[in-house]
Parts: sequence; structure tokens; C-alpha cells
Amino acid sequence: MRVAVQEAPFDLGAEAAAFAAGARGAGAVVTFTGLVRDNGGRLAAMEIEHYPGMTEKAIASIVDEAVRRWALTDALVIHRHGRLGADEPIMMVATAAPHRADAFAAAEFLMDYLKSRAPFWKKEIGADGAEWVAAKATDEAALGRW
Amino acid sequence: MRVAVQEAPFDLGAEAAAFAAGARGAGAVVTFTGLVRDNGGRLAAMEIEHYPGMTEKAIASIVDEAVRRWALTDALVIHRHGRLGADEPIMMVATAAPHRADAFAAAEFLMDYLKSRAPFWKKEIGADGAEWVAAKATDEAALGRW
Amino acid sequence: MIDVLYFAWVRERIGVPRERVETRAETVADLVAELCAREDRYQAAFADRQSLRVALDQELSSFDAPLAGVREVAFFPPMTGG
Amino acid sequence: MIDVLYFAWVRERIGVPRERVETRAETVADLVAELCAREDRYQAAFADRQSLRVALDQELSSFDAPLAGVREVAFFPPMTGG
Repeated sequence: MRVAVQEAPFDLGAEAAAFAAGARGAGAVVTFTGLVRDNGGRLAAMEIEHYPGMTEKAIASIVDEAVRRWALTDALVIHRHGRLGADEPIMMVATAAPHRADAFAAAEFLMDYLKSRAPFWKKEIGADGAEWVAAKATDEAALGRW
Repeated sequence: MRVAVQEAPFDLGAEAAAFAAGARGAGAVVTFTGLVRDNGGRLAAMEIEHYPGMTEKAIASIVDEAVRRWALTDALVIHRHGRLGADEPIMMVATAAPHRADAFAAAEFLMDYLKSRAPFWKKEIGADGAEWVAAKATDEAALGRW
Repeated sequence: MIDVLYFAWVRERIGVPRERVETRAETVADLVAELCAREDRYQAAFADRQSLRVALDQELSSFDAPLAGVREVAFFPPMTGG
Repeated sequence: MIDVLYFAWVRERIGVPRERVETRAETVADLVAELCAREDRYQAAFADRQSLRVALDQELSSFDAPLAGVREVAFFPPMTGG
């Protein structure tokens, strides 16, 4: 299990390959990568603020819960903070399991909880000003299914 | 959209990175990779037979259906045939969408249909003989949810 | 004349991956009955109809489907890809 | 004395990312009331309680939670990571 909270970019291909190479015994590897959407060209940059200390603890606790609920052989969470450009990877999760249903469910669970329970806040910087991204009711509602 | 049915190995990191790089405008990229399980060291190799001609058509039709059902900006399916060693990637799917729920659902749909509706047959070659992998009732049942 | 293809353990039991068959069978089931009447190896392959799938011209079909106009019939076990 | 941290637009409205506060507030809600009584910028930040979250010693908590023994309180909007 690895959790990385970092300002530096990451190479999703290299991370996915290394994760799968380490997932011996697993038949199924799922990855999710979140990318900065350029909102039809209106986005100049995205700034991600976080709560150092709490962020790492919150993610570790979400990963622990996923490991407790599903038969995973490994899990990975990388989440960036700071200033990001359009189309840059914001974060990724990866899960490895003997069976695909576990790998998929755990990856979706990790995403739903990271969205709404890990202390990150996104601000979109556009040509016409900056705006904090509002939390979506659908993201909060997504937690209800677990 | 790209479908590749091939005997050659593929580099899942390179494929995932290229797919995400091409997924401009999408906020969410999901990949699934299936690996050969070594069954606790008892597996010497896996042989995958397929039905050339029908395979490509069946996969294209499954991808079309996924594109029709979910708001995807791109999709990828790679599936190998021939002889594979333990821990080698067998196949991968990737989906890109503005929203993660679509990317996850489409990837799971693609997997469920590829499992049971694309003409591939796996044979496990072990120290103590070879055996065709039996289809699982749970895989057939998984189609019912779509 | 129709091309008949076999995959996986169906192919292994019948001993060839494909053959051309002279037949007037009206349905897939009729064709299977004709083949089984020929030799034991077909009976061994077709013994359990529940564990077999059939494709007509590369589309999944069923044993009661008509063969009129069909050029390629394939028999195989349930798929196990992915 | 307690460390009070602010994030995202809460931080922007209050104007500082953190401060040490001398307080005898028994609950989070009491602390918020004390701060709002001080200056308008706190009222602007805490006006809509529904759109705020609070963490006590880096664990999500609630506005009616007691502050006894707590060293760090953080206020922020709903999270938008992932």
C-alpha cells in the first residue's frame, strides 16, 4: 500500500506499470486517473489546497477501510496539490485483487471517499477570474452506496 | 476508439499514458488490466485461443454499445492470444469520460462483456497437465446488471 | 457446403479446427444430429449441448436457428476471455 | 490557547491561514460565536454553517463537539479533491 501527497507531477504510465509489476498473484488491476479539465479552453490553471497532516491521515484511513472491505493484494493513492495546468493528472488510485469485482469496487470506493472526505480544495483559475470548485451533491450522495 | 487483438505483449504503462494523453477534455480515465495468475506457482503458461474475424467484430460491437450507453470521450481494448507466462498482462480496457461514474461503469461493462461474449478461450498449462478454464456462473450472471 | 469451425475443447475432441461439410440440414440442431450420426468423436464433442455455444457467420446464435444462407458455423464452449 | 486553521475560501475571508486563539469556549459552536463577535470578517466566513466543515485535531467532527483537550481546530468548505 502506498499513499503519496505531493506537489510534483507524476507519470501515470510509469506508476501504473510499476503497480501492476508489483501486483504478483493478482489477476486484476484497476486504475483511476483524474485529469484537470480545461473547461473548453477557459481554464488557465487549477490550484489545489490541502491540509498537511490531516490529508495523509485521512487518505490512510480510507485505504485501510478499502483493504478491510475487499480482498485486495495492493492499493495506491497519489494526490497532487499546488498549481496544475489543463490536462495534467491531478491524482490516481490503483487497486490489485485476485478478482475484478473487488478491484473495481475498491477503486470506486477510494474515489468516492477521496472526493468528499480527504481535505483538498480545488480552485479554478480562468481568464475571467478565479473560483473555488463547489462540492457536488452527487459526490456526497455517492458515499451512501457503500 | 481502438481495438487491438494481438499475440504480441503490450506495455500497459505506455498504453495507459498514451490513452490519457489523448483523452483531452476528459476528467476521468479508468483502466483495467487482466494479468495471468500463477495459481500459487502451479501455472507454467496460459494459452489463449480465439476466433479470428469474429473476435474483432464482437469486441467492436461491445465497444459501440458502451459508447452508446455512457458519455465517453474515448475507449480502448487490447486482448492478447497465444501463449502467455505467469504475471503477463492478458488484456486491458481503458475508458475516458468527463465524469468518473461513466468511466467506471463503461469499463466494468466492457469487462463483463469481454469475459463472456468475446470468443476467447483460456487453457492453463501446469506441471500436472493442461486444462481449459471453465466459464463461471458469476461471469454470466454479471451481464444481467446492464 | 458449409464451413464448420471448432474451438477449444470442442476442437480437441473433434480433432480438426475446421472442415467443409456437405449438408441439407435446416437448423443448427439438424447439423449437429447429422455430425453425431457420422462418428463417435462428434458425439463426444456435442454430448452436452448446455455447455456449447454456436455462432452463425460470426454472430452468436442458437441451436434452433435456421442454416439457410449461412456460410460459416462455429461450435465452442462458453467464452472465458478478459 | 488553541490553534485555529482556515482553508480555501474560509481562509480567504478571514485573511490568515492560522492563528492562536485564547478561548474558554466549551464547544466548536461556542468558539465560532466568540470569533464572530470579534470582527466582521469572521461573520463573513461563518455566515453559512451548512457549507462549513470542522476538524478537531485533524479528524472530521461537528459544531456541537466539545473542545476539551483539543489542540487544533480547522474550518473549511466541503472537500473537493479527487
